[in-house]
Amino acid sequence: MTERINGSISLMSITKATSHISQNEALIFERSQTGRVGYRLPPLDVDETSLDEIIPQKFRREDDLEGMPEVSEVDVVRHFTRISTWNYSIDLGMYPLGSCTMKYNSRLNEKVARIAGFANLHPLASVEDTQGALQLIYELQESLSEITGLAGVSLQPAAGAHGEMTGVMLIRAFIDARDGEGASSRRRTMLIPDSAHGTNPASANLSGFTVRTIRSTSDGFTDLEHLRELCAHGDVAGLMLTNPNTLGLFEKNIREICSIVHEAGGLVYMDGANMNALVGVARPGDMGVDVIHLNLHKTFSTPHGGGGPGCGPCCCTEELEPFLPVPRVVKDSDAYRLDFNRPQSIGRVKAFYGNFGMMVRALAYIQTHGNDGLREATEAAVLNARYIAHQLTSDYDKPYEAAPMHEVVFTDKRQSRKGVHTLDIAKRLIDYGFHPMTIYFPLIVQGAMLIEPTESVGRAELDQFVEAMRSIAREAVEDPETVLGAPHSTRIGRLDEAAAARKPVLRWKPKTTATTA
Amino acid sequence: MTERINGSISLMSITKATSHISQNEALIFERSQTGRVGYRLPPLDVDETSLDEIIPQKFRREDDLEGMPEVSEVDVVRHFTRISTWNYSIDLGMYPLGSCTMKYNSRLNEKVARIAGFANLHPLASVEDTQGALQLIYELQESLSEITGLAGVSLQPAAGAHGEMTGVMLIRAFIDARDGEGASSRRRTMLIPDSAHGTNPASANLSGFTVRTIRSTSDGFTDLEHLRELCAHGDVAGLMLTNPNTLGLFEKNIREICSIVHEAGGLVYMDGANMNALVGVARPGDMGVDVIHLNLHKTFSTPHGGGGPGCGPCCCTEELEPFLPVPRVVKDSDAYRLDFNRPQSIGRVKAFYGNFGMMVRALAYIQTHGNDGLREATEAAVLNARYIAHQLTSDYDKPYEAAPMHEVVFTDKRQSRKGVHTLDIAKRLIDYGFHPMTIYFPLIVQGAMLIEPTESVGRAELDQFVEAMRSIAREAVEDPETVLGAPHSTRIGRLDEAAAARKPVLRWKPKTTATTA
Amino acid sequence: MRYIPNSPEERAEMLRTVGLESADQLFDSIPAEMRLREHLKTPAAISEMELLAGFESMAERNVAARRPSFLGAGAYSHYSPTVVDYLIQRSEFFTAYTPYQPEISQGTLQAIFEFQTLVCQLTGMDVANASMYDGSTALAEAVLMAERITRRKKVVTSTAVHPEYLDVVDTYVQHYGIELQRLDVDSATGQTSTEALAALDDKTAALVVQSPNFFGCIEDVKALAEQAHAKGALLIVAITESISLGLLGSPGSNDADIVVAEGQSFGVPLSFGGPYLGLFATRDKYARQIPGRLVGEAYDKQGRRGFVLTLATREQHIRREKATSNICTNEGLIALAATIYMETMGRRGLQEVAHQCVQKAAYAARRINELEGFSLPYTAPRFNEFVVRAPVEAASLLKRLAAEKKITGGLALSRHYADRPNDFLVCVTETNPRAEIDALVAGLRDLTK
Amino acid sequence: MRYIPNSPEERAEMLRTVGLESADQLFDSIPAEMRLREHLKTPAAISEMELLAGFESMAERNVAARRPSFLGAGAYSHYSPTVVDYLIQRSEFFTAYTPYQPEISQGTLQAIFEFQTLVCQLTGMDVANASMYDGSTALAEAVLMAERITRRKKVVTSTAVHPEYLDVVDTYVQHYGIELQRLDVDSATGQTSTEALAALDDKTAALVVQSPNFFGCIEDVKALAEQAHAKGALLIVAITESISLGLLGSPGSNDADIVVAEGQSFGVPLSFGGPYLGLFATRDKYARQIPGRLVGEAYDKQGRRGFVLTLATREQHIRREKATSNICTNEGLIALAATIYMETMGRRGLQEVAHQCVQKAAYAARRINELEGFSLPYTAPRFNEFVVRAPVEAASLLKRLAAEKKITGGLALSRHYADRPNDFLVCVTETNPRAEIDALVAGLRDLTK
Ligand SMILES: Cc1ncc(COP(=O)(O)O)c(C=O)c1O
Ligand SMILES: Cc1ncc(COP(=O)(O)O)c(C=O)c1O
Repeated sequence: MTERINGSISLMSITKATSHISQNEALIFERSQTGRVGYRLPPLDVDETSLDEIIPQKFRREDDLEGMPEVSEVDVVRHFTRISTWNYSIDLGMYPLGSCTMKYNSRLNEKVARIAGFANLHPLASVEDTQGALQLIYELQESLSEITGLAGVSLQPAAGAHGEMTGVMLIRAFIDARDGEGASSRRRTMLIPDSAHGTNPASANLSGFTVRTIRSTSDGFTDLEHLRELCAHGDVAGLMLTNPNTLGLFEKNIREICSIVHEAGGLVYMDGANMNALVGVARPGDMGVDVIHLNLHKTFSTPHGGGGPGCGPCCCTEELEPFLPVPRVVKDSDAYRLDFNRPQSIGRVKAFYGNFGMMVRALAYIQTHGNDGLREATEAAVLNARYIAHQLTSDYDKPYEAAPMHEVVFTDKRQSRKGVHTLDIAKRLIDYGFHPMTIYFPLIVQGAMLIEPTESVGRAELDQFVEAMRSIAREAVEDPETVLGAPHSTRIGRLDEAAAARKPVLRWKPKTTATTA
Repeated sequence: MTERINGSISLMSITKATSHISQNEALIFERSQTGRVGYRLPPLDVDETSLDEIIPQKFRREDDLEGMPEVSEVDVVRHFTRISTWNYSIDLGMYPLGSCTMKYNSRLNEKVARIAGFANLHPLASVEDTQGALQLIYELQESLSEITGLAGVSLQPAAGAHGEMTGVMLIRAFIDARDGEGASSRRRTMLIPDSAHGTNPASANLSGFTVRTIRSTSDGFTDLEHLRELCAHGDVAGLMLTNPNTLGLFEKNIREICSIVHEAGGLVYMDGANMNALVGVARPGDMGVDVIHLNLHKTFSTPHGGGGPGCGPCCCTEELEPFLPVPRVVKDSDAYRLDFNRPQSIGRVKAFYGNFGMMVRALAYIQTHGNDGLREATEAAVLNARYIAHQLTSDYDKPYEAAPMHEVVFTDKRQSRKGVHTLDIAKRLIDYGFHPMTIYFPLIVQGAMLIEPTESVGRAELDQFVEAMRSIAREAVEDPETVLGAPHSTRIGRLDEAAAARKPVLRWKPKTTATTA
Repeated sequence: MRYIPNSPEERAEMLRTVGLESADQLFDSIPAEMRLREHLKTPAAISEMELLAGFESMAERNVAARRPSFLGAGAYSHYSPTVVDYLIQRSEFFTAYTPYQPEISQGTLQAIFEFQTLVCQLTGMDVANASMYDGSTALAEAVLMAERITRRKKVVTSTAVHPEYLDVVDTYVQHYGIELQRLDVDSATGQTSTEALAALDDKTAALVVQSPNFFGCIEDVKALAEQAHAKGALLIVAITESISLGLLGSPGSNDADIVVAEGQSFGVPLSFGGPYLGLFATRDKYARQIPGRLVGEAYDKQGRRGFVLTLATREQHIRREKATSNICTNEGLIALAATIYMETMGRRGLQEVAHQCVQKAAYAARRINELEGFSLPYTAPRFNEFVVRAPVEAASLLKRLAAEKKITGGLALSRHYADRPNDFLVCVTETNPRAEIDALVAGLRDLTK
Repeated sequence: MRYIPNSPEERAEMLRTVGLESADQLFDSIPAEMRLREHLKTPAAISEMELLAGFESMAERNVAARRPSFLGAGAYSHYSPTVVDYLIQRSEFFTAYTPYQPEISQGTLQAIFEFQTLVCQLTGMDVANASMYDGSTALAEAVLMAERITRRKKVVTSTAVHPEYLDVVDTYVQHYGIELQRLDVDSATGQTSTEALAALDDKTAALVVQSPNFFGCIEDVKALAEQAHAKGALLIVAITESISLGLLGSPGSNDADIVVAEGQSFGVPLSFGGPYLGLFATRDKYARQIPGRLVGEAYDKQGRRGFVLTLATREQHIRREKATSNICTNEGLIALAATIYMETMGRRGLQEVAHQCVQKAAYAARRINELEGFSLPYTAPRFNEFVVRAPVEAASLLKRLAAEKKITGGLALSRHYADRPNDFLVCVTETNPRAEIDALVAGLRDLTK
C-alpha cells in the first residue's frame, strides 16, 4: 500500500492508515433542484387571515427565498454523511492537538444531554418549574469549586475566551471597588507571558487593560525577575498565567508568582485550559490563584463539535464572588433559585445561563469518573505525554529540559536543516494516519510542535505515533521531498491559503447572477 | 485524481469518488490487553451467598473466559467507528442491488422504534399491559391487507424466506384439510420458475415439497405451455411466482397463470420481494394470488443492517387465514388480544410475535408516505429503473424487450467478447464510486447484471451511474486490463475466495495455543 | 414525498426522456383491469410531528414497559451500554446490505468474523455462523441439521425446553418425517429426567436439552451428552439466557455437538419479542452442514488480510432446494449489537453480569421461599430464573400484583402448561435493584395474606 | 476507569519506560505542599445505569419541559426534523476539533461555508462568519465592530431590544469608553420611537434595533437605516426569532450594515438557554473587521476546490490584543445543526414555518384580544410574538395558569420591566396546535372571571 498512498517511495511502512475510496460531494446549492422538498409540517389548523392584514407587503421579503436550497431528506442525509467522511475525528484515533485536549467524548454524556426534560426546557420558565436544571447547575458549580479550590463559580461564559473576559472583568471590578475609581484607573496593566494563548491578551484588551508581556526563561518558566520589574510601577491590575503553561510545564514558582503580584496590588488570573494536568492532584485555589476559567470542552470532555460549543466557567475566590455575572444559581435549603440581586456584579456576559447542554455533559463526566477516576485520568494523561516526550527526544529537538505534564513541545530545529519544517512534518503525519499536533504555538518556540495525547490513547497507538514521528525524521533526511509534498493520501492536497486570503470567497453564489435578498 | 486511484490510465474521469486516507484496524482480539475494562455495573446490592452453595463447581466454567476481549470503551468506539468506514452504505449513495431494494432508511423510523414504551416492552407481559404494541401490530396488519388485497396477515415470519416457508406451509395445510391426508399426499409438487430466487425452492423443500422447475420464455415470462404441461398430472400443490419477476417484468398473464394452477387444484404463492413495483398500483389479491410474503426490509424500508434483521409478513386469502401461525393479533371492539385458539394453524414459526421493531418502522413508513406517497414512491422507483434501462441499452446487452418495472437486467454479452465479464464490470463500478448491482442473478441470464435504483436516487446520481457504466463499456474495449484488475481504489483488492473456501478460517484463534473453552 | 429526491418536474422530464407521457404509462404492462383506480385506503400522509405524537401515544399504552419486571422466559432485561445502540446507528452499518462485495464491505465482514469468534469462545465450540432469526428457529435448524448429519429420523427433546421453541421445532419438522419425542422433567430437581433417557435409541438423531432450562434449572449437560453419544445421537444444547455463558460451563466443554442460543441478552432491547438473534455453533467436522452465512478469512494478491462470505455452496442461492437452510436475510445488525455488547462488557464484564444475576436471583428466591405459603418446587442449581409455587392461582396473583403494586412479577406457567395453575417463573437480572426485589416480595406477601 | 484505554499494568510498564516508579512521581514538578493528599470531595464513581437514573430524576423535576408553552423572548420552540440531531451525532462531526488541518477537515469546512452562505442569503448580507456564542454576544461584538469602523464612541440602542442582550452589551462595552444611549418605544405602536431618533448625531457609531423587537413588533428597518446613515452611523439589526427571516424583508434589503441574530430557532433544542448560536453578517467592505472565524474557498496545486479558515490575521491567535475579538471556540456543532435544519426545511419549508407562526400567532392574538379585560397594547404588525395586557397582575396569573392548567402561558414582562405588572409576552409557533392555543385562551378566561 505504501507506494500507492505516497507521492514517492516511502522509507517506512505506514501501519495506521491505508487509502480507500471516498465519496465526492458538491455544495448543497449545487445539489439543489427546484421543486425538491425535504420537510413536512402538519397542516395549518387555525383559520387563516389574509397576510396583508397581518403584515403589510412592505415588511415582507420579495425574493421568495431564491437561492435557498431545495433538496429532499435523502439529499440531506447523503450530503452530510459524505462530507463527514472527509474529517478526522477523535473516534478515528489519537488527536494530539496540544492545548486542545481532544479526549474521548462519552456517548453516555450525549444521551443524558438529550433527555427531554433538559433538551425541551425553556430558559425563561419559572424557577419552580425548572428545579432539576437549577439543581444540575448548582451541583456542577459545587464540583468545580471543589476541583479548583475556589469558592465562587459562574457557569455563564460560553467558552474559554469568554471565561477569560469574565475573569479579567472580575479583577477590574474588584480593584475598582477596593481602590475606588480614581486609584483604580491607574491600574490598567495586565501582565501576560509571551507564551500565552492569544485569547489572553485579546480578553484583557476587551476589558480595557493594556497588555504588558512577561518574558519566559530559557528553561520555559515565567521569568520572576522580569515579573518583579513589571510589578514595580504600581500599575499592575493582574497577571494572566497558564498553569501548566503552554509549554506543558508546571510553573513551580506559582506561589511566589502569586505573592509578587499580590504584593504589587494585583490579582492572579489562571488560564485553566490545562487543568486536565491537575484535576485531583493540585488545586489552583491552593496555589494563590484568585480567578480561573475552565474549559469544560477540554478538561471535562464535552465534545469540540468541529469548533464548539464550549463552556468556560469562571471560578474565583470568595473575595471576588460578589462580582460574578448575574444571575447566580443559589440554593435555599431545598429549593434552587436565581439571584439577580448582586449589586457589585460585572453584569451579564450572555443571555440566559450559559451553555447548559455542556454542563449536563460535564457533570456526567465528573460523576462517571468519580473522585478517584478524575485523578486517574489526570495521571494517565500526564503519563501518556511523558511517554511521548521520552520516546521522541532522540529524534526531535526538545527545547525544554523539565519534565512535561500533559503535553510536550518539540521543534523542527533538526529537521529544518534539510528544509523540512514543522508544517511539513505535520502534513506528513496525516499520511501516517494521524491528526497533526498543534503547530507554531506557543509562539515563543520556533517551529513548535505541541503534542497532547490525552488519557484517551492506548499504548499501541502511542507507539504507532512514535514510530510515525521517527519515520518522518528519517524521511526528512533521506527523502525530504516526500515530506515537503505531503499529504499524499488525502482527497485534496495542501490548499493555497495565501491566495484564499488575498481574494476571499466566503460564500457560494449562483453561477449566473449574484443576487442577494 | 483519476490516475491516482486507478491502476492504469483511465479513459474517463471519475466524478463520484476520490481516494482518501482510511484508518486501519485489527481484530478486537488483537487490540485486547489484559486488564482493560470497558464497562461498569452498579455495586451488587444484595447479600452474597457463596457461589458453591448456589452452583456447584462442576457446572461452572473453568476457562475464566480466556480469549474474550479486554478493552476500554474508547477502544470499542474507535474499533467500530474505524471498521464502519470501510463499508459502502445507502447513506453514501445509490446502492443498485437488484432484488434487494436498497431505499432510504428514514431516521424518523429509527427514532420511533426506540421509544422506551416499545423498546423496553417484554413480549410476555399481559395483553392488558401491552395494548399499544398489539394495536401497532393490528394496524400494520390492516394496512398490509389493504396494500396486498389479501384478507389474512401474519407478521410472525422474521424475513422473506421465513415468510415463504410459512406461506408454503399454509398451502400444504389448506390442501391437507381440503383433500384429506390421503389425497393431499399425492399433491407434493411445487412449481417454481427457473428465474426464482433460491429461497423459493429451499422453502418449498423445507415444507416437504418436490420442486419442479418451470421454464421462462425467451421474452422473460412464465412459459404458459410448460405450466399447463406441469399442471396436467394432478400432483401440483402450488406455484411460487415472483411478480414482477426477477427479471423486473410484470407477469402480464398472471390471471391466466393463477387460473391454470387453480384449475389444477393448486394454489398460487407470490414472492412479494418485488412489491415495491406494485404498492398503490395493483394488488396481488386482485390478480388471483392466494398467498404472498412481503419483505418489510425491502418494500417498507426497514434497514437491511448489513444482512438483517428483516420481517417477512405472510398475507393470504380468507380461505387460508385459519391456517396462519399462532398467536394471531385480533381486535375485540376496543381491545386487542392474542388468539391462540386456531386449531387449523400450521403452528408457530418463531418465538413471540415476530420482529416487532421492524413492524414499528414499517408502520411509520406507511403513515409517513400516506396512500398517495406510497404510490408516488412506486412510480418514482419504476421511473428510475426505466430511465436506466433506456440510457444503458446502447452500451449493454438488454436480453428482454419488455419494459421493466422497478429493476432491469443487462448482461455482459458484448463486453465478454473482450474477456470482460460481469464480475469485472461490477468491481470496476466500485472505482467509479458505486456499489455494484446484483450480479449473476437471476441464474437464467448468463452474466446477469440486475440493476434496481429504487426511488431514493436523484437524477444527477442516476446520470453519474449511466456515465460510469458507459465509461466501463468503453474501457472494456480500449483498456480491458484496468477493468479486469479492478477495484483499484479500495483498501484491499479482490480477495481469493476460492482459497478461503478451500481451507476455511472462520474464527480468530490466539497465535500461541488454540484453546477453546 | 420528502424521501423521494426527484421533484415532480424532474420526473416529468425523465418520463419524456424514456418516451412516456405520464407516470401511469409506466404501468402499461399491468393489464388495466388489475390496476387500482383509486388510492389505497391506508391513511393519508402525516408529518414527523404528528407521527411522533401518534407513536408516543401508542407506546404510552404499553404500561408494562414502565414497571419493575421479573419476566424472563426467553427474553431478558439486561443493561446495554450506551455505545452499543450508538454504534449500530452508524449509517455505514445499518444502511448497508449483506456484504456481497467484500472490497467495500470489510466493516460488516470483520464484525461478523469477530461475532463468530465470540460465539465460539463463549459456547466452547469450533465454528459459529453469522446468526439465525432467533433462538427458536436456530433450534429448529439444529434439529434439521442433526437429521442431515445422522440420517436418523427421531429426535428426543426435553420438555424443559422453552415451550415456544418446541412449538417452532414442531412446525419446522412437521413435513420432514421427523418423529419428535418429549422427555419428562424430574419433578423434584426440575432437570430433564434421566430415566426418561431410555427413549434414546439407535434411531435417534439428537437429544435436545436446554440449560439453564425453561424452569431455570441447570442441566447436567455432560451426562446428557454421554448418554446421547452412547446411542450415536448428537446432543443439541439450547440456551435462552446467554448471559449464563459468563459463568456456566460451556456446552462445548460438556461435549455438545450443536449449540443454539438466543442472543438477545447481549445488549438487545426487549422490543416486544424481536428482532433478536439466534446463535448457532457446532464442531468443525459439521461446518459444511451448518445453516446460514459464514464469514472467513481471505487474502488479496498483495497478501492483505480481509474477510469474505464463504462456503456459500451450502446456501440457497447456490444450492436451492438442496441448501442446508432457506435462510437468506439473517439478523445482521442485531448480531453487530451483540458483538459490540460482548466486546464492551468484555471478559470481566460478562463474568460480573452473570455473577450479579446469580446472586440477585438467589436473594430473591430465598426471600420468596420464606414467604408463608410459597415454595420453590425444584432443587437443581439455578442461574437467574426459578419457579415459584404460590398458595393461590398464579395468573390472578400476578394480575393483581401488576394492577395494585405496579410490578410485573413473572410469568404464570399456566400460559404454557394448563396443569400448573399455581406456578410462576421469576427472573432476576442486574437491572433489578434490591428495592425492586423487596417490593416484589412484599407485594406477594400482601396479596396472599 | 472505562474511558482510559491503558490498563493499570500497561501504565506501570510505561512508568518504568520513562524511568519512574509510581504515578505520583509524574507530579514531582508540583511542589509537595500544593499537592492534594486525599481524593477530591466530589462524589465517587457511578455506573451508567445509576447515572441515567439520577439524571432522569433531575430532568423529571423540570416540569416546564412537559407542558404546552407560549414562551419565546429569545428562545423558541420549533420542530427540528429528526435528521438534524442524527447527523450532528456523526463522530466525524462532533468529535472533531476546529478545522485547522484542511486536508482532513473538509467536512467541517464545507459545512461552515454552506452555513455562511445560508446566513448571507437569509439576512441579505454579503459576508457572514462561522458563528458567535449566541445572539446576545453577537450583538455586543457588533457594537464593538461599529466602534472600530466608525471610530465613534456613542451607540444608540432601542429599548425594544431583548433586555438580556442589552445587559450583555453593557457588560462588554463598559471598559471601552462607549456611551450607550437608549431609545424609547412608541407606546402605541410598540416600535422604536421615531422621535427618539433625534438622539442620533455625528458622534454616533451605530443605531441598534431588533426586529421583530422584544415586544414582537416589526420595526420599519429601512426607515431606521435611513436615519442612521444620514448621520454617518451604522445600522445594526438584531434578530432573536430567526424564523422570521423566512417571511420578513431581509435586513440586507433594508440597508442594515451589520446583522446579528440568535440562530437557535433553526432546529436547536431549547436546552435551558444554551448552547445556541450567534449569527453575524455584514457588508463586504467590513469583512476584515468581522469578529470570529471565516471559511473561504481555496484550491490545491491540482486545482481541486477545497475550503480553509481564512483572514486569520483578524483573530486573536495571530493578532492577540489587537484582534477583532477574543473569540476562539465558537458554536461549531450548533452551526452545523442550523445548517442541516435550513437545508432540510429548505426554501419552501422556511417559508411555511414562518407562515404557520404568523397565522397561529394572529389567531391566538385575536382570541385573547376578545377576552374580557385583556387587550393587545401595540398596533405594529407582528410576527409570532405579542404583548398581552391582562386585567390582573401577569406574573401571578401565569403562575396560576401553570399550576392549575398546566400551561406555561408566556413571559411576565415584570421580570425585565418592573413598571409593567400586567403585561406578558406570548409566543406561538408551529409546534402549538390549535388545541393548545384554545386551552390557553380558556385558561386565561377561567382564571380572570
Ligand atoms: C491555553 C488556552 N487558553 C485559552 C483558550 C481559549 O479557549 P476557548 O477556545 O474555549 O475560547 C485555549 C483554547 O484553545 C487555550 O488552549
Ligand atoms: C426475490 C426474492 N425472494 C426472496 C428473498 C428472500 O428474502 P429474505 O432475504 O428476507 O429472506 C429475496 C431476498 O433477497 C429476494 O430477492
